[in-house]
Amino acid sequence: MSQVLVNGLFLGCLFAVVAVGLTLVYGVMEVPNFAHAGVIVLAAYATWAAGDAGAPFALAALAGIACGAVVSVLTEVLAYRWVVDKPAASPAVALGLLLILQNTALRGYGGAGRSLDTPYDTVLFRIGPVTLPGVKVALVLLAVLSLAALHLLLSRTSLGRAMRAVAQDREAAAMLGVPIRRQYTLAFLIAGLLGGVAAIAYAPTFQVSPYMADDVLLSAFVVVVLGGLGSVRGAVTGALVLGVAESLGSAYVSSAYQSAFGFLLLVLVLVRWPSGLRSTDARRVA
Amino acid sequence: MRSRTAAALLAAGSIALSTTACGPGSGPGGDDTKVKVGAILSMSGVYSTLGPAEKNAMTMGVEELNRTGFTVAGRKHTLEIGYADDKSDPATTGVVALRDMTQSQKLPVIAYGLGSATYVPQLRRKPVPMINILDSSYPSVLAQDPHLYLTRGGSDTYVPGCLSYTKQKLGTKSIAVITAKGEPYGEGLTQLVQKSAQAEGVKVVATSDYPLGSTDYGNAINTAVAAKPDAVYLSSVTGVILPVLKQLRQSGWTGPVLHSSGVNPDQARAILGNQFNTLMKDNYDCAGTLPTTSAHPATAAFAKAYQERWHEYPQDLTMWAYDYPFIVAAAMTEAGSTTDPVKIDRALGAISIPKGTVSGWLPNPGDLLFTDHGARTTSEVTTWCPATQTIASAMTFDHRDGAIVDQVFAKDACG
Amino acid sequence: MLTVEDLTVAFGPTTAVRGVTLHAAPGTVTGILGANGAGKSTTLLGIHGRVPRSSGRIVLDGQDVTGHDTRALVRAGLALCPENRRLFPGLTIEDNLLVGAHGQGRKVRRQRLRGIYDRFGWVHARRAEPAGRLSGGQQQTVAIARALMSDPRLVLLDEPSSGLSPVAVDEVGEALRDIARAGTAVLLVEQNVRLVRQLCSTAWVIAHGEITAHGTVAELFAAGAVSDAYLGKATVPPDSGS
Amino acid sequence: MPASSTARHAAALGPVAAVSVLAHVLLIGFQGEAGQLTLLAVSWTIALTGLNFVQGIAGYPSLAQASFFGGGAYLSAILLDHGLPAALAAALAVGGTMLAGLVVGLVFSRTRGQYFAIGTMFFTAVTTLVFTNAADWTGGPDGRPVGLGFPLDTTLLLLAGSLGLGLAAFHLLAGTRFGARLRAVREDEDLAQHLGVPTARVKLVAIVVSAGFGAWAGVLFAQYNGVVAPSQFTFVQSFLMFVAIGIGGAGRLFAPLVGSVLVLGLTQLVNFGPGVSQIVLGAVFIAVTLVAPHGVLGVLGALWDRIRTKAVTA
Repeated sequence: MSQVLVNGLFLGCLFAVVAVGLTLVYGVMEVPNFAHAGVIVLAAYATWAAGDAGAPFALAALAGIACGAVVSVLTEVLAYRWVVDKPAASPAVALGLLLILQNTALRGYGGAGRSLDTPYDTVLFRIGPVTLPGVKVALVLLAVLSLAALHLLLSRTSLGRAMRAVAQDREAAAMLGVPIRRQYTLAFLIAGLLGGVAAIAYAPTFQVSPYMADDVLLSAFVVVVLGGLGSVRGAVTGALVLGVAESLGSAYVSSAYQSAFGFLLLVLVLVRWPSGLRSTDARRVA
Repeated sequence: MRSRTAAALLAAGSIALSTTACGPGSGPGGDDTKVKVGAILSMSGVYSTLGPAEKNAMTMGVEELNRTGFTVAGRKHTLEIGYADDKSDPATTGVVALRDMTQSQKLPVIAYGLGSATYVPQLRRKPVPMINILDSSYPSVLAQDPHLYLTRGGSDTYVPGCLSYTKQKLGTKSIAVITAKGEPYGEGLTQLVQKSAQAEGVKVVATSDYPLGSTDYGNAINTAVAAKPDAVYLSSVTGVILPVLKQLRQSGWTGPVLHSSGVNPDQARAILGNQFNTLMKDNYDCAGTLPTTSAHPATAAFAKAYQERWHEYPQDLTMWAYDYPFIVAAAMTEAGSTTDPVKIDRALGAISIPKGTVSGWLPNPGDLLFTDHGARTTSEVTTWCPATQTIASAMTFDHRDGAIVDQVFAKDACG
Repeated sequence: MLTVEDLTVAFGPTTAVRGVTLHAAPGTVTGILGANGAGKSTTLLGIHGRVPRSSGRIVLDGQDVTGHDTRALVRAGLALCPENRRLFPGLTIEDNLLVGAHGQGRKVRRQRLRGIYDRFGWVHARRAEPAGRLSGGQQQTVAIARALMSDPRLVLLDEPSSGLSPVAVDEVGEALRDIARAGTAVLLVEQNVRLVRQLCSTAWVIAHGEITAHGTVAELFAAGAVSDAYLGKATVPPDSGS
Repeated sequence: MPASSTARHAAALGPVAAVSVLAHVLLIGFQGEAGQLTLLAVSWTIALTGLNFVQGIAGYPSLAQASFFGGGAYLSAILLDHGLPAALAAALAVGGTMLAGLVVGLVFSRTRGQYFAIGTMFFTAVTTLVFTNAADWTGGPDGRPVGLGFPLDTTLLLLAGSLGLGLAAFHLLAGTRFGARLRAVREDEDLAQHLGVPTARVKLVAIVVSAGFGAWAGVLFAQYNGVVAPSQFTFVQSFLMFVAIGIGGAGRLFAPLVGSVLVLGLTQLVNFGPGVSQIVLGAVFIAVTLVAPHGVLGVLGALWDRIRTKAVTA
């Protein structure tokens, strides 16, 4: 049981890092960023390629995170920016971008999975009956560190304040002279950095492949809706709840339907609250 | 309203245009002496560890066959293989390729790797003999349609070797099984492991599974390891089980790992990464004999030639793929036809082991290659040798009437 | 000193504001009066670059700021306090104020914050509360304070009294008088006649998107220009007041 | 019926009949890969005609259509295996899928915009999970063979006939009060609700109708293909269907046909190597969304209008 809960925690941390990137972008720009999965994939491949070329892991990881940031910003500059006034068009653009990013990975590296090696691959911690593989401990650490950094950025800096203001009332922020476009880019930059962190945090436990982030992205969207579109704090809470729920369901009901438990949760929430747990009017990036 | 008409015509026109652009192929070709047959292989996708190696081997087989050619109804012929990629998805891409090969190109024989069941409805509409060079799933693919042939023994001929070997050599008394759910080969293996564990008196202390395509096997691995087995068996093919092996080792399991995936050193390195030698320690693979470990001189010579030409480790399936052209040639000679699928189908059941083949088939009663549409080779257990970073044969055996026979142990597998 | 010349704003085929020319002097509150839909708010938004202008020149203290985007206008000293206050309800009061000084250095932000707190003592006491919890009048005060955080030479105010109790309206009026007395120009769009009479020295009357009258508030009321404008009858010629 | 109305119907239904006949000719004439493309284009057009109500007229971004398509295909295959007559199996498969559509509608028709897209996307993700994992029924990830209930000739006739009848039904329904209400939902849902349009019920009906079209297309696709597999009905397929409607020109009669042909042509025909055709597709779709929000038919319609006006004024 405790091992299942710990697994749920690992899963929750992964969901949190991905979901916070999604919710931030949604909060600021109202875009359901399906292409985030593609950002994660390219970041993972960048890390793998740098490692394969002989770079030490830390350097390769930084390359991966940087790649995630660059790709994410490019999606905003080249595509999303142009549909900001047409919210109905954004799901379509998001999905088009996902196709492009995933298949760029497929084109560049083929469909076969590749292994991402880390220095902590074979490290293992044991606490009573619970085993903590090094890669998963690293995942939790990376998640906690990056989310703490984001929290500081949002609550303590002028940029973060402006971003929260834009998420609450884009027009009012614009009237006060806050440069809105820069906030869009910044949101995508942060989401991309988090996507890069997610990639290096969990690729080592599995494989780098063009479709590695599909399941995670679906679960992260459940989290975003659970936590309220645009709410960072809600996303973190929702991620932990969903991680534990999926882990419990997978351990005690059926592992094959792991992501369906998240869906069930989503349906229950949407039946009761058709526009998510928090309505978009009160959405906040905080 | 006229724009609507125009749109309809435009759409209809573009269907017509696009379909003629890639319309039916030119058929068997003008050169009478050249015979074209088909091969549907997994060149990309999850099973892309299989297709390219199969194609390499077939290329070698065709070249070797065509050096002398083969005679049908008194005329010399050469062979050509038309390849198609099923993208590891026979039901979607493979079936289209099959329709194209049998209906448009009218090819008389098709070789393939995966997806027997999905081809059956199409075979009902347009029967043609299909030779499987890979799929040893249990229950056998041969039960699905009378036009299917299998060039190797089924899983039931080699899985019992795993249990027999580990019990005798490692003292394994209990085992946990982790299965890729919904993957037919893996599910068949799990059934067979349970059967032969019972026969050997080995206890199956845990069975767990994970959905194919999932990324976190934590729960399945925990269930297996928590039962404290002497060994863990992983059910499925190379590309699927190696990521599980990695997480299994990462979770702290240091005991023996058994499987029937036919993993070779190149794949281990590619999929497991730099740590592959550590991760592969204490690893046992029970499957058909490998070209590299075979005692058969023709097979060993093929293994060497393959390695020299393609600079990669020959998997077991390469020998069956290499032999495909020879089987086709023998059947066409026997049938006296290069075009009639019905005659060739009948002939396949009547040919003996063709000259020039390298698989080292075990002779069947009546000296036929196929008995009940199946051919058989010896099975073996291989083990990983960390010192040389490669695999070596630990035991060869055959399986007859539900019992392991002709067991031969290697003295010191890793030398 | 703000001078607006020949401002025209069109949304597609409909022209909302046509050829508006007006000015506002420092140290005074200048009113823009007119009926609902006459184009008052559009004029403010047009000055502030929030709606596309098809013609017009905007000069602030001798500097032509016509081509500037909103951000540059705010930097040049033109602040807008929008209709319905538009505070960020989830942000604290202090954060709301700080967004008003976005792009300024830390030191400048602190200094202006201190200025606001000196002027509105209760704001300092409640600075850590989410702005959404304040009453309407308090929100309006914070919204004005937020506009002041950019240290403007001119504040554009859109309907500050709407939805407020009479007591709250008086408080807002008091605050605006203070601001004007400190030397800032205030351009006020307002429906509340009492507030206009209390605050404004001069006013411009708009009807159907055009300026129809200008003069001191007392003159305009005496001439009936205001009541005509509110009733939708724009009979007074544009130059009659000045 | 007034003469102008008759002319309007004739102008729409004439081309529909022509397309239907042409589809039959192509289905018979082509085999192999060309045959597959034709099959997909025809069955997608039938399925997308249903989607054109929800996404096209009402403007609701539904990503559930591939699961309805798959529902019809799988259900009919399973029922045929249980020995039911082909027609009954097909009818039950369509009915069952419409029931699933009703559930989807009840859950999600209260949600708006992007919540609707996310919700229906999840529905497809879950049906794919079921198709993949309920191996006893569905054959698992590698799919299952389909018992051939109709002779091939009948299947081809049904495909071509359904294409024409489906489009005709769309044309006629779009002109009824139901169509007007769907348009009202698209224009301004709150206003429509205010004016007494039962928006939730209208959306629900549209979703159930789209499920029916999708399921029937799935039945026919399965009959021709002889095998169904999860990969044919994934969230990506749902997305491509969604894209097809957008590219074609949401809400327009021939959008399903034009969209299917363009999307399938790009994915199946243009073989630049693995992945590239998908990249091109993604880029084309983004470009169409940005440049021509009313799709190819929208652009053609506008061009035609301009030419006609010029001709009149000249």
